[in-house]
Formats: sequence, C-alpha cells, structure tokens
Amino acid sequence: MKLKLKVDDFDSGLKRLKKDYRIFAPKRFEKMGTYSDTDVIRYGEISSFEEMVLDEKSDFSPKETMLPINQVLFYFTEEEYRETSEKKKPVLVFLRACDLNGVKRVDQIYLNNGIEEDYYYNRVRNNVKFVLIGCPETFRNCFCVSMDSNKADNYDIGMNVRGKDIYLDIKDDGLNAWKDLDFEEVDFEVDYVKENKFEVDVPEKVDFNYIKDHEMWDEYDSRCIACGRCNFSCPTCTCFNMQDIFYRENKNVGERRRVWASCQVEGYTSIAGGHSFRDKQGQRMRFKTMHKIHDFKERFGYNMCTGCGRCDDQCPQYISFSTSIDKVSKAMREREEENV
Amino acid sequence: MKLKLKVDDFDSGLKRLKKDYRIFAPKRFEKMGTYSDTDVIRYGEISSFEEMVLDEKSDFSPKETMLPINQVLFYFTEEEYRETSEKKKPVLVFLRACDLNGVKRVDQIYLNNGIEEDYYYNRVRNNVKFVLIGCPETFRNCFCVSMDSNKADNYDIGMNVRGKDIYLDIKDDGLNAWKDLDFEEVDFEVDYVKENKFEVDVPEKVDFNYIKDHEMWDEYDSRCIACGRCNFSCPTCTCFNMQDIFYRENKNVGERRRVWASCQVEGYTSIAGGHSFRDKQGQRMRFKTMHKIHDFKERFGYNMCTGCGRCDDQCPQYISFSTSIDKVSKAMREREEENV
Amino acid sequence: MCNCNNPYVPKQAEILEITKHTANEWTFRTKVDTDGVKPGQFYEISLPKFGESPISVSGIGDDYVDFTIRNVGKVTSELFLYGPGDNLLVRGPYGNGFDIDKYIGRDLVVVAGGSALAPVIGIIQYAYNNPEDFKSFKLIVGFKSPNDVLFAKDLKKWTEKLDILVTVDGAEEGYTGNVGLVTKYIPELKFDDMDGVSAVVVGPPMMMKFSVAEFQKLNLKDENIWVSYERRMNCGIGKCGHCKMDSSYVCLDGPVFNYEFAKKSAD
Amino acid sequence: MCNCNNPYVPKQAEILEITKHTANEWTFRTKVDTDGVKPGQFYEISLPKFGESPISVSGIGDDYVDFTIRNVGKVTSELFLYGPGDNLLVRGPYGNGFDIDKYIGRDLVVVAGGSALAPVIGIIQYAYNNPEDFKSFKLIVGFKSPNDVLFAKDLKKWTEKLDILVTVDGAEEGYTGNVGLVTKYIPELKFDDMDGVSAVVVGPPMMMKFSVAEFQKLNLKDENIWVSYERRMNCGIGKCGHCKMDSSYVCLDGPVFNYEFAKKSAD
Amino acid sequence: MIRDLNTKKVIKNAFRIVKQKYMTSLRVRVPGGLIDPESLMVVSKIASEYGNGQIHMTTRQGFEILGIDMEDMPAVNEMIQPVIDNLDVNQERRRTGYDAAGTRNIAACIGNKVCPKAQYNTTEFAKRIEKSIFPHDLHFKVALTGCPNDCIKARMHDFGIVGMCLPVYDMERCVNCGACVKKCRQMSVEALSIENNKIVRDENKCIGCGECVLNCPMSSWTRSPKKYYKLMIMGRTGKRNPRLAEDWFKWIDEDSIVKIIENTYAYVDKYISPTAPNRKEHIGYIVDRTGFEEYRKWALEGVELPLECVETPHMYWGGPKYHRYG
Amino acid sequence: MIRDLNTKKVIKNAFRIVKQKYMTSLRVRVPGGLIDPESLMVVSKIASEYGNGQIHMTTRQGFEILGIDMEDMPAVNEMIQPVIDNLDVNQERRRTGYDAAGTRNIAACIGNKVCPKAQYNTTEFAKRIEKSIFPHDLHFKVALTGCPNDCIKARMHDFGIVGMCLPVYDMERCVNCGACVKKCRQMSVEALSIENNKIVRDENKCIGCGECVLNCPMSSWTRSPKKYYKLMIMGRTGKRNPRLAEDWFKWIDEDSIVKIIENTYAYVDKYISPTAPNRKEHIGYIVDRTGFEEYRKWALEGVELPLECVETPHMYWGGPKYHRYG
Repeated sequence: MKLKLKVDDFDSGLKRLKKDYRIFAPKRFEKMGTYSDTDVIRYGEISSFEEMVLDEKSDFSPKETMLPINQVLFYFTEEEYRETSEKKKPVLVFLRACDLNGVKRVDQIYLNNGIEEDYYYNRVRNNVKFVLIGCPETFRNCFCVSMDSNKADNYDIGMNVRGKDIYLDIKDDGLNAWKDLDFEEVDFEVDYVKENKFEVDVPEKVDFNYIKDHEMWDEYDSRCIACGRCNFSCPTCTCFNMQDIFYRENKNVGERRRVWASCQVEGYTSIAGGHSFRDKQGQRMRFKTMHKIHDFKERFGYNMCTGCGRCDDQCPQYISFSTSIDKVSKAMREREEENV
Repeated sequence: MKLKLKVDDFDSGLKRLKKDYRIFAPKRFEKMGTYSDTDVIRYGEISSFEEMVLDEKSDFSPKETMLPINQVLFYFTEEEYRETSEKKKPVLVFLRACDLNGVKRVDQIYLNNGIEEDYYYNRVRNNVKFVLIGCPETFRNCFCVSMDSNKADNYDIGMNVRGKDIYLDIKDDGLNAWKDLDFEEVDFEVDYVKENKFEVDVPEKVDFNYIKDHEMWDEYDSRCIACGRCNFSCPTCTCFNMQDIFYRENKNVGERRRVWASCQVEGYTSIAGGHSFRDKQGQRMRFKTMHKIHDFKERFGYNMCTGCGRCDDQCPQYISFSTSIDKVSKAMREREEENV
Repeated sequence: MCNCNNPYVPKQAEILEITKHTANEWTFRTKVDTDGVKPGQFYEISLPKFGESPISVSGIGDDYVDFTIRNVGKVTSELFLYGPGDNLLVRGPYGNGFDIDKYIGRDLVVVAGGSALAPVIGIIQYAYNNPEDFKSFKLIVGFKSPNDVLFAKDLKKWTEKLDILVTVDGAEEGYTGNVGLVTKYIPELKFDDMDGVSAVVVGPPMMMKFSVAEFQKLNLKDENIWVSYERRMNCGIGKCGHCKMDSSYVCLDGPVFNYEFAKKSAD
Repeated sequence: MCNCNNPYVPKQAEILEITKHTANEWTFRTKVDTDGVKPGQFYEISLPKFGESPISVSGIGDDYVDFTIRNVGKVTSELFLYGPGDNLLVRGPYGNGFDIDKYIGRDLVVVAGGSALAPVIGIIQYAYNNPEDFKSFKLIVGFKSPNDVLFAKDLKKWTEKLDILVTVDGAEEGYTGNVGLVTKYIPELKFDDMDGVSAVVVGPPMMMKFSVAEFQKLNLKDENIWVSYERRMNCGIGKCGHCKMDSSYVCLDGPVFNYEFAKKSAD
Repeated sequence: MIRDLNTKKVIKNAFRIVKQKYMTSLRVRVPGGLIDPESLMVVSKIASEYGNGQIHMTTRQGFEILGIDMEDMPAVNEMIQPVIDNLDVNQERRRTGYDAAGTRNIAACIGNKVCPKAQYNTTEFAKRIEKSIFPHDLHFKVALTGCPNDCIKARMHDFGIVGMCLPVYDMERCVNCGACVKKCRQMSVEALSIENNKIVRDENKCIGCGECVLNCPMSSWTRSPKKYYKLMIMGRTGKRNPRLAEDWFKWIDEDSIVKIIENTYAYVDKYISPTAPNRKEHIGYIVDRTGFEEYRKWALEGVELPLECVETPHMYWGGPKYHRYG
Repeated sequence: MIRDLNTKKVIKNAFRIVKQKYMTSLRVRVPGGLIDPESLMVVSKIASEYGNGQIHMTTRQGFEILGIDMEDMPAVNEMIQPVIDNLDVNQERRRTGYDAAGTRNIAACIGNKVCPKAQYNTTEFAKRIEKSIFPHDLHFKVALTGCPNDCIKARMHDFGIVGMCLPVYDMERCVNCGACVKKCRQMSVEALSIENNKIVRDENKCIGCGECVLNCPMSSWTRSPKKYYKLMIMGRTGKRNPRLAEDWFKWIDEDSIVKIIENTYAYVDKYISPTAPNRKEHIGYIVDRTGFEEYRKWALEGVELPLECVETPHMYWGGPKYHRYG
C-alpha cells in the first residue's frame, strides 16, 4: 500500500508502532562529536519524524541496532553459566538502501558463513523490520552506484520525504499504523541515488597474490593511524572479539561477551605468545580492501562494500577507501597490460 | 675680519688652534643615547668640521665645557687639604646664540650674585673663547626669538656654513689661524633665527604671590617624574651640590667637590633632620619657571631662560616649559582682567 | 539453561590427567566426547571470566582428548592453576583437521616446529599404530633447546617403530643429539618417486615458509604439501573474522591447507 | 696651599668646649675670629671627607663662636665624635643676621621653637646684658618635651633679668612647667601700643607660620615681625641655588627677613 | 605643533610613548584574536596613510601601527573607529579611539573554531571577559587557551583560562581498542588504565585534555555538554620573579571565572602599592604582599562555584627570583 | 573533489587539519612579527575570497585564515606569494606556499623599533634566525624579547632570547641624582647602590635590563655598543610538565646564539623519540632524556663564546609535573 500523509499523521502512526517496536533512526547527539561543540549522528530510538536526521549521513551505520557493540553471551556465577535472554521488543530501523544492502552482508557472515548460524544475531535479526529511507541525492563520498547498492527492495516500508509530506510504501501490512488516519493513496517509487559525485572503478577480478605485495599499500604505513573508524562506521564490518570479565565488586561473578573488533587496530591478529600478522598499516589496509571488494565476493558471489562512504567520511587522516579501490583496479589493469 | 673658505682649509686652521686650545663642539656619541641604538649629541673635543653636529640641536648645552659636572674643589689628605689646580689649556667653544646668551646668565650667577665671585668658575671662564655658530633656521621647541636670545654679538668668531663653504667673522685676531690659507674676504652677517615655530607669550611682570599657588601647577604633580633632564640640559641652570667623599682604597684621603644639582630632583631642598620644601612636583615646576622668567629678572633685570628649548626636547613626559610660560602669562592676564 | 542451537555454548569437561613437558608446556587430558575428532582440529577452551583460547587436539583417546598448552596468556596462566578433577569449558571440535586417508600408501614426512608438534601427534600416533599404512614415515621435529623438548617420552616410544629425527636449534656443549634447524634435514631426505611423497609442515610462520621451500627444492609438488596454520580463531565458527586469510577462514576451511591452495592465500 | 680669593676655602677652628644639652644637641664652642659676627648669621662648618653644614651662630664671645648642633646627619654624626682640641673647618660668617639696633627702644618679643633658639641666643644675650635698651623683652620658647629643653642653664640664668616663658608641647604627668605650643602664649601678650612692638619668630616652618598669624591677630604690623629661615645653604655665597626663595637667596639676603618682605616670598 | 602633552592620556588612549619624540604608534586590540578582512584593511590603510608602513603584530594578538606622528592621533582615532565597531570593543565616545590600555587585550588561542584539541570557543569567552572588564586602567593580563597544550602561554598571565573536557564514558559503546589509554599515556598524563577490558579514569590525575574523546573511534568517550575550565592565576613574566601561574580551580565554570576577575579589580584597587608607577603592578606581587588568603576572600565574593569544581587547597608559586637573592 | 589527501603534506604546507573535514586554514608566518600594509591587504583578500571572513591572529604573531576549502589550497598558495616575498621567507619553489610548519614562526616583541625598554631590534635578529633555520620540520619554538620584561613570554620557549644592556658608567657625568638606584630597586633587581656619592653596580645581580641607562638624566649610564643577550632554554607549555626556560648564558652574542640553535637541529634529529607523533617532541623532553651534558656537547660544537659570556654552571628546570606524579 502506497500512501502520502502529513508529518503529524506520520508521527501518530509512529507513536502506535512504538508500542510494539523499538524504533531506530539516525539521530543527532548534540555536543557528543569527536571535537568540542560538534555533534555525532548515530542510531538511536526516536518517537517522531523531527528527531530523525535525514539531511546528513549518519556517522555510524545502523548495524549497531542489530549487532550490539558489546553483547553479553553468558553470565558466570561461580561454577554456573547462564545464557543471556533476548526479551526486548522487536526493532524497526529507518535506513537507506546502502545500509539495507549492508544488512544483507552482515546476514551473510552471521547466518551463512560456516555451517552454524550465529545464535545471538539470529535471535535479534528475526525481530527486525526495515523502513527504507528514500535517498534523493548523494552525500559526499558516497559511491553506492558503483557498488550497485543504491537500490534495495527488501524493505518492509519505503519512505520518501517531500517537505511536510511523507510518502510510505507499506509492504508489510502488519506495520500499517496509518490505516485510519488522514492519508492519500498515491503511486511512487522510493527515491534512490542515480549518480554519486564520483564513480569508483571497482575491479571485476583481483589477482590477490599480485596485489597483496603491491607498493600501493606502502603509503598507508605512515598515513593510517590504526584508529579503526573505517571499520566501526562501516555497515558491513562484522568482526568481534570475545571477552571474559569478572566484576570488580565480586570476582566470582562475571560474563562472557563479544565486542566489535577492527582489522585496522593493533592486536587484531595477535595470537597467544605475542605473535601477530600484518604489523604494518599498509597490510591492514590491503586486508580490509581485499575483504570488501575481493575475497567476500570470491566466497559469496558479490562485493561486501556497499559504497556508503562512511569510512572516507570518518577517516581523520583523509585516507579514502574508495580511492584505494580505484588504485587496485588501476594496478590490475596495469598488470593485464604487462601480461599482454 | 670676515672671510670665506673651504672646509678643508677651515680644518687646517682648526688644527693649528688645537695646539693652544681645547676645541669643543656638539658631537655625536653613537649608541650612547637614552634608548638602545640611539645617539646622544653633546659637547666633546673635536678636531675637524666633520665631527661637529650642526643639523641637530645638542641634547646637552655647552655649559659643561666651562662648568664641569663634577668639579673637585679640594683634596683632603689626612689633616691637610689642597685646592685643585687648573692647568688645562684654554677652551674654544662652538655654540649658538641662545647658548652664548646662556653663558651670560651663568656668569651672572657665578660672578655677580652676592659679593664673591666663584673662584673655580672664574678661573675657567677667563680662558674661554666662543665661536658663534650661525643658526639659519630654528629647531623644534626653540623659542629664542621670544626670549630675545636669538642674536649674540659677544663672540670671538662668528661662523656661517653654506654647503662646503664656511664663513668666519673673526673678531679676535689672536684666533685667526687662517691668515695664510686660501680664503676670500667677504661681508656677511652671522645667521640668526628670525622666527621660531611658535611664539611664547613671555610675561612682562609676574605677581609671584598670586602665581605660586595657582592651580596651573597641579597637573605637574603627577606628570613630572623629577628626573631633572630639564635642568641638566639647560644652558642657564647653575645649581650644584657640595659633596665630600673619601676614597674606597684609603679612607684617610678624599675630596670635596661640587656636582650639578637639579631643583626638580628629590632632595634638592632637604635640610638636616629630613625636612624639605616643595615636595610636590608642581611646586618644583613653579620654582623653576619663576626662576627662569621672573625672579632672575627681578634680581638682574633680564630673563634667565634663553629659549633654547632643550628642556622641552629632553622631557620624557612631554612637559613643555615654554607652554608653562604661556600659562603664566595667561594667568597673569586673567588676573589683570579680574582686577579691572 | 543452555540452548542447543547456540554454538557458543561450551560444555563442562573434566581434567583427567596433566603431563608436564616443561614448566610452561603441559598436556591436559580432558574428558570429552571424541566422536569424529580428527588430528589438526581444535577446540575453544575456556575458563569462565578469563576467556577462551583455541587449542589444538594433541591426542585423541576413546573418551578423552589431549590439549597441549603453553602458558603464555591470561586464560592459560589461570588454567595452569587447575588440576585433575577440575572442570574446563570446551566447545568444538572446530576446523577440518588432517585427512589421514590422503597420506595412506605414500611416503609421509611430517615436519614440526616446537609446540606445533601437538596438532600432528594424531598423525604420528596413527602411523605408530599403523606403520604399514605408509610407504615410509618420517618425523622431523625441532625444538629451541634440549630443555624445550616436548613429548620426550612419546618421541622415545615412537622411535621404536618410526623414523624420528629430533633436533634442537642450539644446545650447550656436550649435547649429543642433533643440532640445527629442521630445514637442515629436509635436503637430506631421499625418495625414489617424489610424486609419491606427502609432506606435512607445521610450526611457526618462518619455519613453515623455509621448510616448504626446501621441499619445493626437492621437487615435491605443492599439492603434496600440507600445512596447518595457527591463527587467532576467536569464535571458531566463521563469524568473528580474525582468522580470515584471503577468502578462507582458518576456523572453517583450515587450519589444515593443501599448499597448492595455501600458497595463493595470505594473512 | 690656599688661595685667598677662593671663598670656598675653610679655616681650621679649634673646639674649645662642648656643652651637651641633650644626647643629640650639643653646643660646640669654637675658636674663631669673631670680628663683625652677628646673631642670626651662620657658618659653613665642615669635616673633611664628610661634608659641610650651615650652622647658626648660637653664641658670640670675644674669641669664640658657639655652634649648637643637632646630631641628624652625616657631618654632624661624625662631628659628635670630636672633642675639645680637635679642629673643625669653618668658613663664614654668612647671611645678614639680626640687626639688634632695629629693636632697641621697643617692646621685643622673641618666639623660638626648639633648636631654633640657637640663632636668637645672641639677641637674648644682648637683652640680658642690656635690658634697659628695650621697652620690654619677652622670650617664648617651646620644646617638644622636658627632655628636649636646650640651654636650660642659660634659660635659668636669663630668667633672673628677663621675662622668659619656657613651654613644652607635651610632658608626662607631674610636670609642673608650661605645657602647650608657643602659639598658645602669644595671644596672652599685652601691649599698650602695638606699633612699638617688634617680634622675632624662629623655628620650624609650621610653628613660624602660626606664630606670625597670632601676632597678626594682635594687630602687629608685618613690618615689625622678623623671621629667620632655615634653608639648605650649601655654598653660602649665592651660587649653588638651593636656598633661593623667589628672588632672594637666604644665604645672601637672609636668613633674617622682615615679614613685610618675607610674606611675599616663598620656597 | 604639539609642545605639551599629557603622556598618561596618550598611553591611556592606546598610543605608545616611543623612543622617538613626537612620534607614536597605535595599539589595536583584537579581543580573543579574531579579526575580519575589513578591519585588517583599515589597519593596513592607517599604516600607509599615517604610519611608516610598519605594522608589528603584538605579543598579545593586536597590531601596533608604527611611525605615527603624534599630530595625527585624532585622525588615526577617527580612522580606527570601524575596527573598534567591528570588534565590538567597549567605548565611551565614538571616534576618540580606545578608552584605556591598562587592562590588556584578552588573548586567546585559536580555540575550537578550528582546532581539534580545543575544548571551547576561546574567542567568544575572551570577548565576554573583554566586555566585562574593558576599558580599565589597571594592569590585568588575561589569556584563554583551548586545552592544556597552552599555545597562548596562559600560564604566564594573571589569569590563565584553560578549557577542560570532562570526559563521559559510555561503557556500552567501548570496544576496548585502547586508543584512549595509549594517547593519554603518550600525549598526556596517563590518567587512564584498562581494567577488565574497560577503561578506568583516575579523576585526580585527569587534566581534562580531551585526548580520550578525540581518539575514541566509537564515540564511547564524549564530553560533558557543560563547559569546564581550569583557572590558573598569578603567572607573570618580568625582571624579578617570572613564574608560572598555578592551578587554582579545576572544573570551574564561565560565570565564576568572570566574577573572580571582576572581583580582582576591587582587590587590586584596594591593595595596589601606592608607589606603583602609573598604578601598574603585577597582581601576583600584590597577592604576594597581602597573602593569598586575603586575595581569595576578595576574589570569591559572591561567586557560586559549581559542585564539580575542585579548588587547590594551598597556593604556592615558584620561579626564579632575581630580586634580593643575594 | 578531494577524496584522498596526505594530511602530513598539507600540514607541512602550513595548512591546518581542522575540525571540519575538507576545510582548512592557512597559517601565515610573520617572522619577528613585523608586516607591511600590502601583505596585510593580501591576508585580508585571501580571507574574503577563499576564507570565511575570519582571521585569527595566532599565538605566535602570524595569521590563521579560517574557513578555506581544501580544494582552494593551490589558489591560496598562489595568492599568498607576495606575503612570502615581502617578508622574505625562505621558499624552495615559488607559488607553492610554505615549505614547512614544524619550526614555528620566530616570535619577537616589538623590540627597539619603538619600545624604550628594548635593547635591540628583535625583528631583525628574528629574521636572521628564521633565515638560518626555516624551513624545517622539527618542532622548534624560538622567541625574542627586547628586555627582561619578556612581553613575548620567551621563557616558555625552547629558545628564549632576551636583550641585555651592559651598562657602562661614566663617573664624571654622574650627579648622584639617585634615579638609577631608585629605578633598579623599584623596577628591577636592586643591583645598584650608592657608595661615596657614586654608583656601584653588582655585576652578579645585574640582569641587564637597562633601567639605569633609561633613567639616567646625564647620559652617565650608557650601553656598551656591543650587543649582548641572555639565552634561556627549554621552556615549554603543555600538558605534562610546563616549565620556565632557565638562563643558560648571560652576555652572549648573536653569532653564538644562531650557531647553538642550528646545532640543536642535529641534536634533535639524532635523539628525538622514534615514537614521537609526526617527529614532534618538545626539545626539553629530549634534553631531559639525554641529560643536559649531552645536549651541551652538541649545542656548543664550534661555538666561540665571547669572553664576557657567563654560563650557568648547572642547569635545572622546575615547573609543575602532571605526569607520573601519583
């Protein structure tokens, strides 16, 4: 059902949905940015249209609504251990096409890599529904078109915004909280970005063995500061660390949890005894790049990166991931020309 | 005898005169000014025309050539005392009309105030001859015309400078060291300033009792810093302190000397027991002003001040003595108007 | 209390016996269901509140599995306070392990460095029990020094039936055993038909790299070389990402790789 | 050695006798040529290497002059180490001094404050010796406290013939003499004909100012008031400038001034 | 032609008495160091038309326009008016230049207008202080710096104001990447440590530099939205006893700082040495004379300190002493 | 559109990495603090054309032109060229902006161009040092101040240079007015006393402030025509251990100072911590690490100190320590 309604009416429906759902959307957290007197935009629970930030890209992706940054797996009490429960309400997430495509990648890893599903992800994921935010225009650094992630149709509701009018394409009738409100049935297509500010030259096929030692990575040795922002803001990064802790107040009680990890941060590959792999930042950059545009595709048939560009937005060192993709393509073309 | 000659020839004569005279003229002492990288211009012995500074007013007057800043009167050796001797060569001083008129005032005090001549001044003064430097144009702050000191004829030689030509009016034939040199006899009058940059309203008659408590002096209480530069640079100030000292190396030997004093400097009026008169700077300014344009005249029939303007030049506080004269005149006129 | 769909759920496992090879290298014999466990596989062993560690199977019995553990971390240092009768938490086995069938009937050379001997012990035990299954069997195992030798008793026992070469990187004067890196001994190997030879190489990254190179010099084909990688297998089930190498996950697709494949992969 | 044209040349003068009024106020009787010396005049007294000081004549004998000196400075503190037989350097006398002729036949009131008694002692002595020369004579002399009284013996002596009023500014309880400033006693003076009265006022500036004012209140004409100023007479001969007051030089034209003139002058 | 001139009035009018008589230079104050292109043009023009073409950037972020003939002071005062207007400097009568020079330009580092390290808008706070204390003839030096790096050298001022970041830790967002701990150790005071995979902050050590927030990739460390400052006092340069300002308050607020500075004027007015030339005496010397407790009493009159504020219990100053050491 | 950018190169080119991404600001260096009207106009124009109209006067007497789009950096570099030319700043290739930013602008108080207290032309000496050490990426801070009043706060710099007046006394001109003694006591270090009506100067106490010369009405005190300086070293601001520079040399000359600074580059290059972020470490911390004697050895290599020069025998620094005090 496709309908058009006023913001106030939209909010009335939202209020109804809030009874059954925790509703997440990009939200402004004032003065909580990296630098003083700057804001951060990330996902948070909202109650009204006004709270949503739609004119800027969120600093963090919506993945944290489904994939908690810290997730307790078990509680330990002396000799016993107890699995955490998931009794929270289902989730409704407002997100754009790139990020909805990102969810597919996270699903791929958590539900379809190896023989076992990730129990904890799965139990949340089953209770998530998506509102696709129509994206009429690209932001800086977006390259969703190049990554073929500018469109998504696996949404439960699609939404366009036109001034004070909101257009909803409600595919999941169970989510239609506006039935008895003042609306107009209209036909429309959810907005999507047709052109980004730049095109990225995504390589069809990468010769991993050739690329891995290419000198293109060397510059990142000194440029990258290994902060991990590119990973943490990425809608498709899924890595985590397992941690056990005991509580300061009672050492007999503790928990096992998992926490987001970053392949760019020191220690990611450390094994018992202190040895680690990929000590140079260039190698880490290569590892990330290959994962996003090569090996994930090798394994699952499509690229991991969705071109949301947050890695570029967030990098304090102005390292552009999209540029590194271009560099890989260029290197591969040079390689082919050599071989001809 | 009036003659015109070239600088080189002038210098030749000067060289001859130097055998019999110590020749003093305003001279530049580089980097010895009050402020760093500034010069001081004061009287010093010279040997050539070039050494004389004629395009600027000297910071100190020529009086120090005749009136030593520190002058030893006696040497003390245990129980004995011995008068200092004056065996130095006679002096030839190059100076302008204002300063030559200043010499007259110093003479007045040292030779004609009270019944006794000043022995030490007199013995120097008898051996001084003067070269009047023609003064074609006024300097800043000069008000010699107002003080009727712009001309002087009691010189031994008069001198005008015109580029590389020097004109000499040699009145004292004993000083004519150029007789056999290349010169041209010419008639000329020694240059004198016909107009200063401003006129000072010098009062004919001052009602001391009225003026002494006038509020005009009050501003100087805070403005004047009692440094004494106005006195020390003045060609007519004659005050001194008597000092006895013994030598650090031998306390049995010492001297009695006199040293320039300033009526503006703390302690000038202190008497035994600590009492002092004129504690406020305004009163001291009044004292000085009255001396220069009132009481000296009362006593001797003409004003002490010659209008050389050095007091104004030198005052770091921009206190203008000439302005204070104007103020006195104004006050006196107001007083007369009141009384009419 | 525990959900059987939850792959992160560990099981209690009693420590049956501890063998102390060196001060910091012990073998924990642990009561575990051994159904289908293969040498080269690993378990996630954990102590509650201290964390999990991926530990290779170093011996497989009927109702036990051995874990040879070096005391180098937070979890292991706590574990070394445990004794027989205490319970560990374990989940696994994970990974592919060695497929011994692939070596049967062939000349098999196993080269192991230090504690990496553990994952291949299952192979050695098989050979010890079934020496006739191989055309020949040779173990070259290197340790840092005589004091670092692990499984000394086993090595001695295996020598009865198998060709075992133990070497140390260095030793004090008077040591009568072999001294030198394992790579020193690979060129000395002699085979009639190199295509009938299989090599298993396990150990630290550099040792593996140079050992493989020595085999390649002997014209051993990459497809006949097998390596086992020690990586940071954190979840063990292909989610956490740490053990990915190019498109492989060591926990899923390894830790045992045929070198024909492994050579194209990298960290 | 010395040039007689040089007015700065001092002469040696032997100390004959010292009278100690208080710890810090002594009278030095000094052997000096007394020809023409008048009360009110002063000498420049010096100690070589310490400096000169202008000191009033406080007594004139045939072959001596008294100098009453307060020990308050560099020169005097050195001088107070001297004793009879030691030589001072002196030059003088300088200044006009009191012209006693002007007071003869009149009512003469002398008002003195503290050590300023010294310069008028000559007048008192004259009156003591020639009381008949005056219609009346009165001395009002004030000191800070009973301990500061100078010339106590002389005052006692003079009282025999003269009307002497000694007062102190303040005293401890039990003091039986006069207490109060000298100005307190001037209004009490009674004269038939004010035009026949002459007043001599000497002392600190404020004391002089208020004493003169009291006389003026009694309708004493300024021309009949005489003051003596203590100033910094440095050279004594009108060169050094320190003692100039308007157009007068205290060393030349004073220190004694008729108030008719003095009132128009100022420091 | 100028003959007599009250130098005190000239100085008060922000003109300098220079080495060369009858020449002067104008000191243009730029509160908080921020200026606009138009004002810059005006300064440039004055230097060309009335000066000798030399402009010195002062040590307190102003301009000194050199080589002005004293005769031109009124014309220069006319011409500088747009700068006074643009920078919103308090002024009693327009077109007469500056009303005082004693209280110096309030200096400020670039602050968080652009600098990542800065914790607040130094210029805005500087302007607030300027508004509250200028014009005044007493010799006060105030400087504001965005963070403890103290690029403005606030530690050599009577009042040095340092931005403090009160870090707030959201444990739920922390991934224990260790960046904050590492940076705090490398760049700052090692106030952070890891305990049980989470960060523990030593509140006593923490100087509020904000490195933890700056380096946290997860926005797990954020700043308290309320602004906090460190107030350092009575630092000074000078001949006798140059010294660093000492920390008086940590976690103090803007209002308290402004009030303390205002109060200090009354204190100085009362206690300044009567012999101080032109009533110019470093406040620190006055505090040395009256004792700190007396100063404290005056300074805190009517000040309501925030609860979080921590006061240094005993104030002592160090520094070399060139005076009376012998 | 800028996507990838080497921030190190941008910083080296004197552009700042600011809070807002893809925006920058240009730091204009003004060696010795002296600028001309034309350069001021250029700064104004850049701010109008490429900036956001905000110009911050930096803490080191430069300008920071705010709000420049990074895309405009080459255009801004073109436009700033006349300023680089006018101020005669060393540059490898014209129209490419500044070559380095590590070695900071050499700051200088107004000096004796106009200030009566200053003992030398601070700008000229600053420019000499600038010429000898810029461009360089190592983080050096040098400041020059005309007199010990230290308006530039040279005492918080790696190298603080203070003008010293070596007073020469002409007893014959002295009238014992006492002005020098009084001022030395009031304003400075009480190094003068009167003995037998003449002045005695305590050479050990004297800090060369020149108050005696300034206040002598008789030109009895004059300055030695040779220029002397005090060299103070290793002061710093900062988070951990801000401290005052200590006097190393009194009565040192220009040549020695320049050579010592040059030598210090070699020393820092050798001893800087390999983990220092962007090779930026306060020199003082390096000296703390190597020990002063090692530094001294490097610094004095080839330096010929003047005979009058007095070296401090033992160098110690104070200052609060915020690091590892607990």
